[in-house]
Order: sequence, then structure tokens, then C-alpha cells
Amino acid sequence: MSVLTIVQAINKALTEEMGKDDSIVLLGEDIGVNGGVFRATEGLYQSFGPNRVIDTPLAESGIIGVAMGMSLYGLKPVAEIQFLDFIYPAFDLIVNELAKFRYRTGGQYPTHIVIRAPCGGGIKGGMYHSQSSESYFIHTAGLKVVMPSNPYDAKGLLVASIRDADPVIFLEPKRLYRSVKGEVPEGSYTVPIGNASVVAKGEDVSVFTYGAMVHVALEAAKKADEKGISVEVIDLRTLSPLDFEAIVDSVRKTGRAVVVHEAPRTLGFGAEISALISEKAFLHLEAPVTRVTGYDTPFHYSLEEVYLPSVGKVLNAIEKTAGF
Amino acid sequence: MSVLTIVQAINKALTEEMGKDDSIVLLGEDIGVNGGVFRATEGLYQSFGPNRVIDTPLAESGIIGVAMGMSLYGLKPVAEIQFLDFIYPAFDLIVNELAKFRYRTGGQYPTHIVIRAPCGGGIKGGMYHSQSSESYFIHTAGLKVVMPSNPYDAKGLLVASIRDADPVIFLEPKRLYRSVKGEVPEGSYTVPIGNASVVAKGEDVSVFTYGAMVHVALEAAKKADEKGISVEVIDLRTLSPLDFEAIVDSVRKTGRAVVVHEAPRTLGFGAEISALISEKAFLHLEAPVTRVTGYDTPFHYSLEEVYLPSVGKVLNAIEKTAGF
Amino acid sequence: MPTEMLQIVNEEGKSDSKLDPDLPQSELHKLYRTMVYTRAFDNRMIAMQRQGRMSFYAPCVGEEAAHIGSAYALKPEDWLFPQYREQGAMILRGISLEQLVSSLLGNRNDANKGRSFANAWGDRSLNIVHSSAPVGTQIPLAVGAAMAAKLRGDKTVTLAYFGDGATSSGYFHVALNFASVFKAPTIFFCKNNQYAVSVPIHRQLASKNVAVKAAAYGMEGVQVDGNDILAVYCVTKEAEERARSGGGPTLIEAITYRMGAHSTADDPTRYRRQEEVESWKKKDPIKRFRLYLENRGLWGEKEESDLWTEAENMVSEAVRRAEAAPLPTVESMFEDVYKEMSPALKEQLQDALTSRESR
Amino acid sequence: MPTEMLQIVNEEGKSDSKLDPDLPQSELHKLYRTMVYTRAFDNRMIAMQRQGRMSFYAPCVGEEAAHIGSAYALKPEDWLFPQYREQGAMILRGISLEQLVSSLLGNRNDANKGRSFANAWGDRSLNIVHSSAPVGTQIPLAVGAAMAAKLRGDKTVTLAYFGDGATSSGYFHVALNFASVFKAPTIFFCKNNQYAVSVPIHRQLASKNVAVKAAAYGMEGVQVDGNDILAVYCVTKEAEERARSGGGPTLIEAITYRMGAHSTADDPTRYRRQEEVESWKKKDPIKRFRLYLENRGLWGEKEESDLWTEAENMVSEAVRRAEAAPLPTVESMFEDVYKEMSPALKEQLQDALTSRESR
Ligand SMILES: Cc1ncc(C[n+]2csc(CCOP(=O)(O)OP(=O)(O)O)c2C)c(N)n1
Ligand SMILES: Cc1ncc(C[n+]2csc(CCOP(=O)(O)OP(=O)(O)O)c2C)c(N)n1
Ligand SMILES: [Mg+2]
Ligand SMILES: [Mg+2]
Repeated sequence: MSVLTIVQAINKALTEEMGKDDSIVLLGEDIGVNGGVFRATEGLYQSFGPNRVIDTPLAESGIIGVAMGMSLYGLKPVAEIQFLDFIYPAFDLIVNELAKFRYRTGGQYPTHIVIRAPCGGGIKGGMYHSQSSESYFIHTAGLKVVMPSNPYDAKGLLVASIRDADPVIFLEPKRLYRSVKGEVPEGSYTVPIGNASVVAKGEDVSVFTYGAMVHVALEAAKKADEKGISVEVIDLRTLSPLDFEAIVDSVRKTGRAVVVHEAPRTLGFGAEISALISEKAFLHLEAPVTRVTGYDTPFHYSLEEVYLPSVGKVLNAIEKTAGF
Repeated sequence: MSVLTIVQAINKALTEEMGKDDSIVLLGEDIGVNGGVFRATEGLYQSFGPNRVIDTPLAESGIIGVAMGMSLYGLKPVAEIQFLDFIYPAFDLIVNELAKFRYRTGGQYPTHIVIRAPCGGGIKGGMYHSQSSESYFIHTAGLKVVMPSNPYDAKGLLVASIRDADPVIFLEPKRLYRSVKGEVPEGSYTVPIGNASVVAKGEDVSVFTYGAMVHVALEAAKKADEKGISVEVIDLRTLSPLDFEAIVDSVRKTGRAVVVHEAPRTLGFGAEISALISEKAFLHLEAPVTRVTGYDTPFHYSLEEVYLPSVGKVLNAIEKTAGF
Repeated sequence: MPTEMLQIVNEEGKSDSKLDPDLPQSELHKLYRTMVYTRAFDNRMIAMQRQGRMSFYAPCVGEEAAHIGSAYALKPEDWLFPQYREQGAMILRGISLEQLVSSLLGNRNDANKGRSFANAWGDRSLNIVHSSAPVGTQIPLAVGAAMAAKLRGDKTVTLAYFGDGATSSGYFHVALNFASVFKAPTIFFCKNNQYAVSVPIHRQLASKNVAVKAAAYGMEGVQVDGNDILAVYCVTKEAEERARSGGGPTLIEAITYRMGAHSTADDPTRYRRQEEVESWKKKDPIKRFRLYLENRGLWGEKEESDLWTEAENMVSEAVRRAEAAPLPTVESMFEDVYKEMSPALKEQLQDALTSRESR
Repeated sequence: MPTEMLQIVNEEGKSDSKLDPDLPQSELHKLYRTMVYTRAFDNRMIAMQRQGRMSFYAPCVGEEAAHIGSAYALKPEDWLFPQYREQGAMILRGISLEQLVSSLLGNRNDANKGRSFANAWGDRSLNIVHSSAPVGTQIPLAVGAAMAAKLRGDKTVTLAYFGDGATSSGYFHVALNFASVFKAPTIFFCKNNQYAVSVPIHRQLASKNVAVKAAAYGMEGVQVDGNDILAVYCVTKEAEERARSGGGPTLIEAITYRMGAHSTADDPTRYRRQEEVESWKKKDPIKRFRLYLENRGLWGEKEESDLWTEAENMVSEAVRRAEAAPLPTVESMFEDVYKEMSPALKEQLQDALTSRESR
């Protein structure tokens, strides 16, 4: 057990899994000698050499295409996309090939791949270093989508993703990389894909969120508590497949729900959660499901604090929902 | 006034607008001498020549990139993507550049572009000639997304899109190209972007849909009527910006809503409609908003009738909602 | 820099004896049989589509030498990444005719479980990666598989087929660049059939030819007469040896012609003249190889008519069996999206089953 | 096929008199002044970022000759499509220092309205299309603008700047292919600064160099000493004349070196040796051009120190003014997503205003 940051936990997961399974290879831009621009792959090039920690030319379609070809052959590639904002040159390969390969080949060619990408705002990176585009991947059948919010989950979910037989988009909230620390066990453990986690128990309002917003929601919950509103905060952790039982269970209890995410509102994940709650817990609902989200604009550079959901905005929504 | 198919109405819109405004140019694969694989551009090469009807090399990123460059310079390109399923090589340019150009340049460089693409199933085209991926574009701030369901709207919306100063993704339900006919006026008229249309008036249940599913919904509505359920069918026509007043008005009246689309369920447009109804008409709702959608699988080739929403499925949903 | 297109057998079926690979008779017959089977298959599938028994088909008429000759140069453990117009390579490798038809029909016996439209063949056990419709995506996959093989210490070579149209895609460039940087044992095999649907090669690219593009990657590039199966075999063999011995990738451009329509949905009279088609008929790769065999005394009228009868019967038999198979089950529509069916998909399967029952 | 890198002025500042374009003294001074202003600007921005007054900056130290010399060869009506590391070209064209700083700070005076991160400069009135972060996207845009100009009958030329890393992107290939097929009047200007962040050129590509890639498009390709501003000017001028007279596109590879870090977030000591950096310091383009001017008796100590004082003062003044400006308004965050604010955005603007008030 040691206290690690998220980026250290990710590094540990990669190091330990690569040590155990030599079919795991890493590919990405600047992940080798340089150790990754966020240092997630620090030391791995030195430990596993250039054949397993591969610095690629600057082409995301090459990274994903080549990783997919490797996986068809039997390897388990873990690709790093330097920023989620730069994944789109590979979008065709991800949506039309990666997500459909097992299906269209009648199960003959599964693609055992993890795509890691730092996501989200909060580092003053502007519209091309802050995007939260999980909706595109959640909407795509055949992909799994995972986003941890703390070091323990980061390691456990990454190990689970690496061992998962399906392609996993593993999103890392970059503003948490070094700002959140926590106990992380040495050695192997997994956090199962598909299970949400109740990070604060409560009775009056359920808040569903994930990634960096978990911490914003927890702070808002604390403030709401001071005002006499008991808030349950659920960290979804896995966005696809979704743990909708956990969502329904919580709403059955509280009758009120708020969804928080950084991604733009329209067709952000909040829309799906809201629709699911309507379908599965309609008679339990005592207030409209409220969304606190990024706005339907490109991510703003100098006003990022206005753009992002804040403790204040989440608290507002909790109060409004509780008082409905 | 003449009776035209949708593909003829589109052809008319292009012909008339190009005749009036020589800054309009067409780009795409096989749109020139060949007239487009669906014949939407038939005769235009002959009328306007190779400088304005440009057969491109096989690269969607080239089509969209070059069209965008042309629009920066002051032209109004209309790009054809042969099938919506093949738009993804240009996804980066669409999401990271086209959608953000006006914004990131402080309004200095708007991009006046229409991207036309045949979409949807029903022609036994399998997973790469049947996709309904409107969610990706609706979720992307900066794009407008339009989908007509009949020849009149097809012409009027396309003219409006060509004249619109923002980038428009113009989706054409290919199974309707020749199967739906209707009166289409000669000469100029527009159907405004942003307005839904009530295609059947009703009192008990509202059905929200668009594109090919409008016809499925209308048939289901007729059958429901025979069973004593009065159904209002709303053709959304414009998916972004959305006419949410029309949605809310209808739900205020009926208290019950069904959304129908071909796209996969999770984060399909039904999710957003459901969330909006919850937010804006919660107290009017007497039943959960029900979604009838494609499934969360790649589009199936030989079982496409099982995959697609059918009159039977929509009728089921209407009855369930009405009886809730 | 490639300057000349390699040809071994000319249009009269005469071979250049200095270049002829002198394959044994049995091998020559195998190649010719595969060509004829492929042509018979094409003819029949086009007819079936016209009869409304199939939704769509893309024939390879005229291009048989290019893909059969190249596939023949590889070993069974080498991996093929087809585009979609390589029926002959599929047949040569051993995908059964019935399987090819089952896949086109999307029936329950289809190894793709009825999910793939048109020419999306492949077979894991034969090291053929199923083609898909999006043009060009297979090219980087072939590079990745080759890099994996190299990493594993296997001597496997991979070959990606693609058309002249596909050379315009970003994938072509990205894949050739990766392959050259990582010295991947990959053969990039371009079937330049002069058209991408209606777009002729000179509007697809402005370089002298496709082969010269190899220079952009410091790679060997070679042009071959794609209607001369022996020449195709020889250049591919050379590329295969280079790849297998660690010499890295090769770009091959096979000059051929799409004698038929792009697909059953296409009408080529809209964009090309009949004289052009006629001029290429003289270069028909099957006719040429038959003349070669006849010139060498290895083939005659009798063998020819027997072979055609046999091929057509085999295709008919395959069609009969494939058409007898039922559609896939509704359950199978929800399988293989993931290894395990997700809770959401289980619900959706129930919905599909219920809807089917209720009407 | 380009065989040799063009150099006109050597490291001692001696020019080859047969090649020297013999620019008038005032023009030479203008070029040198722009180089010095650019260096002074870079130095100051790096310092500001270290002081926490700016979130991020990517300097162009060492590459000034490449982009200033090339931009100088064009006319004001020609369009520039920068990548992000061409501050000198921005200054030469006339974007004010204050505007450059305002954009980096994202303040209310920023013409981009505070929306763009880092080096995303541009100006509609100067025919500079704002750069963005995604590598390579500007290349096809430049081709489209050139095709539009040609269609309109304008004599405009467009120039796309990009790095060695960007040559690996699909955009590079797709754009050069379109440009060659349509004979677009575009100059593709690659600033080969030897690195893409940490990845050295020989792991980025395996061709002899970048310039040879022109052959893949039947295009002229030329290599130039990117630290020699006169040589850069001359090759770009030639390309500009070819483009303007209907001769089509050119690919230029300027050999230079990124003397500093990739950006303020980067630590180059992790991936390259100090000796390498030192060896390139000898080739510093500003030093070389100063020697050239001195050798020709056009420059001296006094002019040098006056110029530096002036440049530093001007940068300071620009910083002072930019830092005094407030942040953009909340309203402006919702403008320019569309020409007219949509109903949904109006609602969201209200939400943003309310949230801001409430805490
Ligand atoms: C990305 C993409 N864009 C467009 C299409 C539609 N399309 C199918 S085949 C084809 C032409 C392919 O030409 P080529 O690569 O020369 O192969 P050929 O058909 O000649 O064998 C086109 C445009 C597609 N399948 N994928
Ligand atoms: C598509 C994309 N992938 C990755 C990045 C991250 N990134 C920013 S600059 C850069 C290197 C660019 O190298 P080069 O083109 O040589 O330009 P230079 O920085 O050397 O001027 C990378 C990888 C990006 N901006 N865009
Ligand atoms: Mg072709
Ligand atoms: Mg560089």
C-alpha cells in the first residue's frame, strides 16, 4: 500500500501488467524516451524496451490502426492518445472498425485493445486540450468506456480494461492526474467494469457523475448537508456498459436526481441517464432530473471556470431539485 | 408545382440555387459525370461544368478540408459524402475545425458549408450503408443538423441550408429517396431551419420522430386511431437547433410521449428529447417517455427488419404509453 | 525508381523465357482452375443479383490474375487483408464457394453470422482478415499485424490489397509511413484497375503512377502487368522474400482493368466508352493464361470445357446449399457486440423477441 | 528530384554572389528587424509563462528565417495557413505584438475573444487563417482556399506551414494529392525542425527527406537551408511564381532546428543531448543574417543594441497593455457558436449569468 497520484497509479498498472503478460505493448506519441507528455509511461521504455513501448509517428489513425492490426494477430496493445481532443483522426477506425470487428467477423476477430486518453478541462488548455467527448464513444455499440476518479479505481479499472477482451476507451481526467492522491495496493487487483460506486450515502437527492466532477459533486454534497439536504453521490466509473441498477436503486430511494458532467449538455451522458431514469423509475420520481453540464459551446479558454460545472452550480441544482 | 421524389427535390434545390449564386460549388465522389451514386447531382455537371461540380479523389477528409478552405475564401460549397457511414475520415475536420471555426476566430472566419449525406437503413445495405449517426453531430456545438422526410421539406430545407451562414449537416434518408413522392413548387422557397412540423394532430400521445421514421410513425398512428388512441406525430425536421417549444407544447397537451428513431438507443436523439421533456414538462407527464429505436448493435444486414423500428413496435409503445 | 512495368507473358500467351518462373504443371493448372472458378462465380453472382436473389454484388472480372497471382506467392501462414474485390484470392486460400455465397446472402451458415453486407469475406483459420466497406482501413491493420509478427519473432508476412482509389485515402499514407519507419514485413498490393467507381485514375492522382509513391517512404516500388499472373507472382514473391528476410515493406502496383461495373448498383456506360472496355478485353488475364498454357501444350479444348462445366456445377451446388439455409436467429443479432452480452443488450434482445411475437 | 539543399549564405555570413537575390538595404533591414522582434517576443513570453502570467507558450527560437523568409516572398493578398510556430510570419504580416499577447492571455481585446489557447493567431484582414492545435488540419484548408481563388479567377497563392511531424498525418497526403490533381496554387512549406515534441525526424519518416515526397504527387519538391533567410526567400519566390502562373503546387522542405523546448510544458533534456543543441547554435539564423549584413557593411554594434532595446521595449509595452485588459464577458462565451444564438444557448447563457451571481 502506498499513497499515489492518479498518474502514478496508471503507471503502476501498466508496469505490473506488462511485467506479467508480454503480449501487452504500448503505442503512442512521445511515450517512449520522453515517458509521455503527462509522464504516465515514465520508466516503461527503460524497463521494456523499444519493441514494447513504441514511439509512433504523428498520426492517430496510424496508432489505432496499427494497434488494431496487432490485436488481430494476438497482442494486447494499449494505445495512448496524447489528448482526447486529438483522437478524431482515428474516429473512423474506432467507430467503423474497432467497435465492429468482433461483430462483423462473426466473433472470429475480437480486438483486445485499450485506448488511454487524458480528457476534460481544468488545466487552462483551451478548446483543444480540454474536451470531454465521451458521448461519441458511449453511443458507439461495441466499445466500452471507463473513467476513473481516484488512484485506487484508476489502477483497478486500468488492469480490468487491459484484461478485458473488448476494446476499452479509458478516459483519464487530466486535472486529477496529480491533484488527487490515495492509497493504492501493490500488485494485482481489478475494479470490475460495469459497476458504479456509491461515494457518499444520502437520502434526499441522488447525484450521478464521473471523473473530475465526482470531487465537485462531493463538495457540493457536503455543503448541501450543511443546509440539511442529504445527498447520495454515485461515481458511475463505467459509462458503457452502464450500471443502471445502481442508478435505479438510488432514485427509488431518493426520488430526485441530478446528473453532473463536463461534456456539453445536448446529448451529453446526462441525457441518457435522465431518459433511463424516466423509463425505469418514473413512478418514483418526485422532481425532474436536472443536468449540470458544460455548455453547448466549444470549450472556452479564458472563461473555463464559467464553462465548467462548479460546486455552486451543483449545489444550486441540488437545492432546486430537493425543493421541487 | 410538380410531383417529385425526394432525390428529384434535392436535385432541383441544387440546380436552382446554383443558377442563382455562382459561389455555390459541389464536391464529392462520383457526383460529376456519373451524377452521384444516388443521382442526386444528375445533370449538374452538364449544366455547371467541372469547376462547380467537382469529382474528387477518394478521401472524405479531402472533400471536407477543401470545402472548408473554399468557404474561408468566400465560396459556399455543398459537399456530398457518398454514404453517411463514410463521413468519419473527415470527423476530425468536422468536429475540431468546421464546428469551431467561427467561434475560435472570434467570428472572423465563418464556414458557410452544407454537407449532404444519405443516411439510414431499409435498403439492405448492411452496417456500412445504413448508419444513422446523427447523434455525433447533434452533440457537436457549432453544427446544424437537418433531416427531411418528404420532397417538399427536402427542397425547402436544402435551400435554407445552402443559404444558412453556419455549417449544416444535411441528412437524407436514402430509403425515402424514391419511395416518397409529393408536390414540390417550382422556384425558390425555404423551410426554416429550427421549426418542427406537426404532421398528424392528436390528443392522447405525442410521437416525436424524423426522417424515414415519420412514415412508420404515421402508419402506427393510424392503427392506434383505429383502436381509439389519438396520436400526434411531430416531424422534428431540424435536430439542431431543436424546436423544443413544439415538443413541450405537444407534451403539455398529451402528457405522453414516444420518441422514434433508427439510430442506436443509448445516447440516440431520443435520450435528449426524453431529458428535455423531463426538464421542461415534468408536471405534465403522465407516463414515462418511451423510446423506440435501433438497438445498441452495429446495423444488421440480413435482419434489418428486426433491427429497425417497425409500425408494430411503435404501435406497441403508443399503446403502452397510453395505457400507463 | 520503377521505370517499367514487368511483363512475362504477352497478350499472345508467349512468355519471356529468361523471366518465366517455370512453375510445375500442377501448379499452373491450380492457378488456371482458380481463375476459371472465380470467373464462373462472378458470372453467377451477377445473374443472381439480377434475379433479385441477392441485394448487391461487386465482381472482379478482369482482375483475377492480380489477386490470385499475388496470394499464390505467399505461404498459408501469411496474412491477407483484402479490400473486397479479391474473390480469387479467397478461393485460392480455401474459403468454400458455399461460404462465399452464404456471406453474400447473410444466412445462418455464414461465418459472419449474416451481419456483413456484400463482399466482406474473411476466415480466421485461413489468416484472412475480413474486408469491410470503408475504403483503406485494411492498410494500417496489415502493418499492425506485421509489426506484431515481427515482435513475436514469427516469420509471417502480411499483404494488404487495395484499389487505385484507396491510394488517395489518408490510410494509405499513414500505413506506408508506419511500415517504413518500423520496417514492417508488409506487402502493399495496389490493384490499379483504372477506376474508383466512376473516377478515372488520372483524376485520382497526379503522380506518374502509383509505384513511384514508394519513394515517399524510402520503400521499394514496382509496377507489374496485373493481367499477367506469372509476372504478378514473380514480383510478389520477390517482395515476400524481402519482407520475410527483414528487408521491410514493398509497394506493388498491378496494372489491370475493372472489366465490369463497379458493382451491381453501377452503370459504367455513364462514364466510360465501350471502345475502352473492348481494348482491355484483349488483355483478359484468363484468356492470356489459357493461351500460355496452350502454347506450352499444357491445355486443350477438352480440359477447358470440362473445367468450365465443373466450375459452374460447383457454384450451382454452393448456391443451392446457401439458399437452403435459414436467416440467422434474432438472438444472434445481439451476440458478439461484446464478448458477454451487456445488461442493456439483454433487455433489447427481449424487446426484439417480444416485438417479433406480437406481430 | 531534389538532390541538394539550397544555401545562399553560409555560417560565416558569406553569400554566394551568383545566388544572392540582392535585396535592397531597406528590405534586408526589415527582415532582420522582424527576426529580432520575434526573438525578443519569444524570450519575453517564455519568461512570462515561468512567472505564471501565462498558461502555455510554444517558442520558435531558431526557426525565424524559415517562416519569415517564406512569408516575405508572398504578396499581402496571398493567404497564410500557419501551424502555430510562425510568430515571425505573423509579425511580418502585421499582427500587432499586443494582439499576439492578448490572444495568449485570452483577454477581452483578443480578436479571438479569449477562446483560443496558445499560439492560435490569425487575422481575417491580413489573410492569415488562425492556426489551431490539431496537427495537419490547416494543410487541406490551404488547398481549398487556393482552389477557390483559382475558380474565382483571382491570382491569389496560398501557403500552408507545417512541421516534420505533420508530414505523418493523413492530411499531408490528402492535401498534396488534391492539390496536384487540381493544380491548386498552393505552397506546402515544411519546417523540418528535426523534432515533433520528442520524436526525432528519423523515427518520423523513412524517406531520404521530406522533399522527395513531392514525387508521390508529381509535384516539384525542394530542400532549402531553413536557417538561411535569403535561400528560403528565393525558393519560396520561385514556388510563388510557379503557383501564380498556373504551374501548380510546390513542396518546400526547410531544414532548421527547434533550439528551445517544444513548449513551456516540455523538457527537451529528457530526449536530446546538449551537444546537438550546441552544434545548431552555430547555425542560428539571426546570428548568420547579422554576420551577412555586417559583412556587407549594412549593420553594426550600435544598430544592433538599438534594435534590441527597441524590440524589448515594444514587447514590454504590448504586454503592459494586454495585461491591463479584462477577461471577456460571459455573454461572449455564447456568441459565434452560430451566427445567431440558438434558443438553447440563450437559456444556457442565462444559467451561466445566474450561477455567476449566486456565488
Ligand atoms: C471511405 C469510403 N468512401 C467512399 C466509399 C464508397 N466507395 C466504395 S468503393 C469506392 C471506389 C473504390 O475504388 P478503388 O479503391 O479503386 O477500388 P475498386 O472498386 O476499383 O476495386 C467508393 C468510392 C467507401 N466504401 N468508403
Ligand atoms: C492530431 C494531433 N496529435 C497530437 C498533437 C500533440 N502535439 C502538438 S505539437 C506536436 C508535434 C508537432 O510536430 P511538428 O509537426 O514537427 O511541429 P513542431 O512542433 O516541431 O513545430 C504534437 C504531437 C496535436 N496537437 N495534434
Ligand atoms: Mg479501382
Ligand atoms: Mg517539428
